[in-house]
Amino acid sequence: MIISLRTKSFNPWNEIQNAQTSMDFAGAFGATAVFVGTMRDFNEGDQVTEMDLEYYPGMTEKELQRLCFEVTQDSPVLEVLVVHRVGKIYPGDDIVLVCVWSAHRAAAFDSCRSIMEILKHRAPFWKKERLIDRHRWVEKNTSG
Amino acid sequence: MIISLRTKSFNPWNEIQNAQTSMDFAGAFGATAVFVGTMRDFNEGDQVTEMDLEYYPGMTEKELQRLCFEVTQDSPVLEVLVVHRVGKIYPGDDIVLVCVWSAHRAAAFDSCRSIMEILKHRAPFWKKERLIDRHRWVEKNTSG
Amino acid sequence: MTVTVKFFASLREQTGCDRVDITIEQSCSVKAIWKMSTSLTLDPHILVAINHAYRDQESDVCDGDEVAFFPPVTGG
Amino acid sequence: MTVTVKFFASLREQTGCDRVDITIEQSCSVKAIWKMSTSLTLDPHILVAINHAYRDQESDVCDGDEVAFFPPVTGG
Repeated sequence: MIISLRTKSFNPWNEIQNAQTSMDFAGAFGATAVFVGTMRDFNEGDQVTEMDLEYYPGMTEKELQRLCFEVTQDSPVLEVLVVHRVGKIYPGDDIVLVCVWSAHRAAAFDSCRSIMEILKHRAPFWKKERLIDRHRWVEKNTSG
Repeated sequence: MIISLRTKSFNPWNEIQNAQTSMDFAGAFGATAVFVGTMRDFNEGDQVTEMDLEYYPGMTEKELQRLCFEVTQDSPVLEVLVVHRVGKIYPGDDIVLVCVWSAHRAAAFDSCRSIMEILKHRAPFWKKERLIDRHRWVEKNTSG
Repeated sequence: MTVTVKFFASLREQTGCDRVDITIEQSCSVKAIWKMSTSLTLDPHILVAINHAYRDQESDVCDGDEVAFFPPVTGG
Repeated sequence: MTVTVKFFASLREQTGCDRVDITIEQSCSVKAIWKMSTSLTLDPHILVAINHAYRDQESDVCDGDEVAFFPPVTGG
């Protein structure tokens, strides 16, 4: 399980390749399922110019570990990679990467999606959007 | 819709980045869902050293177009990328890439998985495995 | 009237033929085309495409058609 | 006995406080800790963590605990 918080922009596709290079199960995985969440420049009808992603140092990392463990403990998953941005984020920046490797596709698809859903509901992150004329806290995640 | 067959090995993560660079909807997509199928060195209990992926030139490309259209026509999907290998393939080589971009995650997840399922059941591809001591045609895809 | 018949994968190996052009007197069924092309039995699981689109074994074949026979697909 | 109280996101802005250490006489409830830390009302949607793990508003707080209050999360 590789869990990582980033204060600077990251390239999810390079992260996946780096993780894969250091894995010792080449030939064993037949399926890789990935989700990347990217900041849009519009939300709820308003133009968003910038976002501040607050987190709870100490708890957020632990909670990500916990939820990845929870999702994958009874599943034939070979490896999980989660990268999440914090701090100032701009439209087009990637916010979250979830990548799951397994022998067959069902476990990879299921776990990748479950991790995203649980992450959205449980991981301690809070988004504050900067609009043209004001700030606002995002109050609720869109449903998945 | 970007559909591509390849006779040589490809890097799925670079394919995604290249596709993304040429897209004109930066800031509009919040979700990217990806599946990569990779050749394993074991199948049904036997070591596999090589695979030959046969296809039906003319029909396979059309069928991929058709099924991607079918899956995404009523869905708020922004773009779809499908890359599929044909010919001689070796363990660790990527066989298929499906990448779907949309504003929100549900459409991306759903379409990515549906394209993979339908592709497995409908796209004219046939796998012949080389084992240590013989060849065999793969007769049935694993369920997804 | 000429029809092009193609076999793929294990069917190509079993029939020993990847492509054959056959001449028919008039439109006929996929099953008739099969019988003219090979002495093997037409298993109901065998898939059929006419001019690059899936059809069933009951379909009709016309002049100039390309008829393909293949086993269940295993891509992805 | 000392307890560290933290507020995050909109709660941090509303309370005007991100962290406060408070002294308690004996173990008490999360609700009591809230009342000692702020004059705001404890909305039932507010989430609670004790020592970095989710707890509910009925939980007990002990000496040395870190109690965090925050709104529903919106990551990912």
